[in-house]
Amino acid sequence: MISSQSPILIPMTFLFAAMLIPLVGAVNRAAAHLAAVLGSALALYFSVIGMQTTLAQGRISYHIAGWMPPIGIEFVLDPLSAFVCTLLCGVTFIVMVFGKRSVEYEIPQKEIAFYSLSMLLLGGLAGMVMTGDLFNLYVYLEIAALAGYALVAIGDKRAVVSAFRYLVMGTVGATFYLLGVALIFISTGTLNMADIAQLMPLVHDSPAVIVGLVLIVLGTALKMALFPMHAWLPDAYTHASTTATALIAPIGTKVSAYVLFRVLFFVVDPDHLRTEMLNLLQIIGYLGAAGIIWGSIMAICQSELKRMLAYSSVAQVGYIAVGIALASPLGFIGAILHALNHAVMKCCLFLVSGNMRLRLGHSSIPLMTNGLRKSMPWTSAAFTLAAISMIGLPPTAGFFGKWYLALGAIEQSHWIFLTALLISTILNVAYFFRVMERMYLKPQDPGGVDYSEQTIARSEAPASMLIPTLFLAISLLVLGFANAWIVTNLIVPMIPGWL
Amino acid sequence: MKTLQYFLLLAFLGVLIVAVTNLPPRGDVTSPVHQHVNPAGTPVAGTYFIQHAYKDTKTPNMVTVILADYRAFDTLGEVIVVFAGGIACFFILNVGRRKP
Amino acid sequence: MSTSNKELCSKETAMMAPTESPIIHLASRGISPVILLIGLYVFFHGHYSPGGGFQGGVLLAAAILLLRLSLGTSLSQPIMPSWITLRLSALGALIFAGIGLVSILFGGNYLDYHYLPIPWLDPAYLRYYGILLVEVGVTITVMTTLVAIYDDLLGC
Amino acid sequence: MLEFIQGYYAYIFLATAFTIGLYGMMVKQNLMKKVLGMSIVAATTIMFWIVGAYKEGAGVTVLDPRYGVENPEMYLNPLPHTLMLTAIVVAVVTLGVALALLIGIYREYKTLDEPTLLERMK
Repeated sequence: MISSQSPILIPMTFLFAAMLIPLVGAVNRAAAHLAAVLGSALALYFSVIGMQTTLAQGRISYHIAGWMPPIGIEFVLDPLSAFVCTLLCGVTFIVMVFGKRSVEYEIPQKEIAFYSLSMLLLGGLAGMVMTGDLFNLYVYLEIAALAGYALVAIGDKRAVVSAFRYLVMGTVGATFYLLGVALIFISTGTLNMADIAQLMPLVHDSPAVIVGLVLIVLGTALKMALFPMHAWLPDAYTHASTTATALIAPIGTKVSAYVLFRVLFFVVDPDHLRTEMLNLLQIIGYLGAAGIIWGSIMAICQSELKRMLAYSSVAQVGYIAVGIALASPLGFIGAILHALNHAVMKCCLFLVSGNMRLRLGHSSIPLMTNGLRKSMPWTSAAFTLAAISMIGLPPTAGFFGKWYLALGAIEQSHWIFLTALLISTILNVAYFFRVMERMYLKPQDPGGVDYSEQTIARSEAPASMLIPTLFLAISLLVLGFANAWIVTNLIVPMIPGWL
Repeated sequence: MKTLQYFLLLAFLGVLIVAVTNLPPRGDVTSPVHQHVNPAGTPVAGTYFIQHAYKDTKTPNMVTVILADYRAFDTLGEVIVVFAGGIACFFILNVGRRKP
Repeated sequence: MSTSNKELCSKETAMMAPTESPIIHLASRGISPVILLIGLYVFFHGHYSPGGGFQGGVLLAAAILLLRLSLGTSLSQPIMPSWITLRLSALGALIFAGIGLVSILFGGNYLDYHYLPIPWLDPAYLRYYGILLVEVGVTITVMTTLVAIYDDLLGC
Repeated sequence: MLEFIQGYYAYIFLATAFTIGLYGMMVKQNLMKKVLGMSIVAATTIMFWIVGAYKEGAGVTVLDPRYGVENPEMYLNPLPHTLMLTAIVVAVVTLGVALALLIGIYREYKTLDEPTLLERMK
């Protein structure tokens, strides 16, 4: 029964947890965290089962309330959505385990509302991933967005202002999306994605449909922080609390990118996409390439670790956009693999910054010294591993996503994209080695006293925070070694047939 | 900078007007939304709802039927949006006086 | 932020105090039950005329907010205490989602009222009462959340 | 020409209003005005769907015994109306959260004017 119901159970587990947490938390405050961890573990279990089912049986269409798709709402469990859901639930589970101490430290007295909101965020994102209906996607997008605004709003002093900017940009994106859906709905008369895909060849030359698609892509790109529309992202990520950032940064933008995949590769008519809409794909690709360079350059200039990571996120979203623009199997594999790797790497790096904030009280790069490697050896090691993976050195996972993207670019002779990929690798080296140099080599005071002789007190982060960080760091190596298996068994089945 | 913004807005308005004037005109009974069957052969939701709502649920108000039965999951999402808004306002403005 | 908040909140702001005018007091106390009644009518008559959970819930919230505005925050606590609003809101959403879960447990798809365990009703009326049950949850959530947001915006 | 105006005046009006709302969000300096622009944009989008549901000569979507269900032309399209009930609630809740954030900003910085705010944030 679970395997046939798993498409609905994944988002609903999160949402049930969100609704139960205020009721449970009224009785016992500590139970709220437990409920959040249990909810995300259960959702992870359901998504793994859903993944097994869809790999064995192919695409599963779930009819909510028992009505056939164009009449009722359809949930779609295919390899792509199952993969993204498993990624989302896995990252959530780890962050939720990590969250207990960090939330107590950074946002005291607000734990219950925080856990409830983070479950709402994840429920909304999982609903976005699963749904096969354009309007239902809007509703779940708004759940995720509202929870996201609130999570970003509590942090340091400036967090409220950045949350307001995020809200304005996010609302513009959502409204563009809704207007685009309206144009497509009035032209075709249906909201179901599979249905629209069938009707697309009949209406694809209508300007209304084209503008509708452009508006949907624009709204999604705003949510995904594609290059010229990324202005809200660095502020929002910097000022929010660590746990909130570690939830939103790896997953939020990925799910928006997933919506772009869904709409462009599964709703738009493929022939049409190959010929007339190619310009749209090209524009997305060039914006992505510009974002890669811009994000990397801005990351070099930052002095705050979280802000640097936020700008690096802008760059990484660019990689996914380039993969979409290539519109070839290699580009598709590269984009999905990079989305997976980046979610794990970025989550690990944000957790490291949370560990530093807990023990040092700051995460500012100029204040770091080689005392760090003495006092927090495991955290530094996790940071190093994740940074190597971000740069893209071979045994780690980060290399393989970039490798497939570069292969795809070479295959189609897109030299601009290839140049952007190569330049960004060098820039990545620049900004990550700057941190690592301080962490391992810089003496604690300008006099040049060698502290390696002296004893510095070990003040490693508590186990509940350290173990998730190390787990993510090690899983980067595992993902790197298992990448061939992942590509052949998980990613190749999800490539649409016409690609 | 301001000039650029005005220019962008005007361009956006132009694109939007081109798009909407290519839609079926307002009130046109033959537009795709009001058909019985799509060219692809699937039923069109709006007309299906009008014809089957009373038979399926014995409820004359079609909007209620769609809201709470055919597309109940949208409504569930909407209720959760309301709940999320409540929790979000509480989280942002919480001053700790809500003790029983 | 927290210290300035507490200062702002410790003294009653003008919005939270009762109004001075006896006319407004009397009128709001008279009108509020009528609005409650209209809200209930709109909610229960949603099957036959424009109305339903959201509209009914908003009207019920309006009745409570009228008392909040005229009597002040503290005097209007008995009709809907501040601390209960968000919990009731969660409960309303839970009623809606729980009905969906019940139909899964009895063998149907999510939210398929056909599978609700009320054996003596025929399917069309099962859906009729399923819609009614769901709307109860919607009403509770909308009513309490609107009151909760008003209380939050005032600061307490 | 007259037919064109009759068929499209609502759409063109809504497109203009949408752009005006966007103008408020992009150009205006006061945060409250940005929220007002947001409200205009949301309301316009809702109206856009409702206009798409209109049928010449049709009535409200409550079953009328005089017409029965055999003549769908006698009823407006109920689907966009239902969807927009959802969108209205979403817009209202977003407005509530935006106002909550504005109150938070005002408590912190005692201003809602963007240049002043940027100055005080330094």
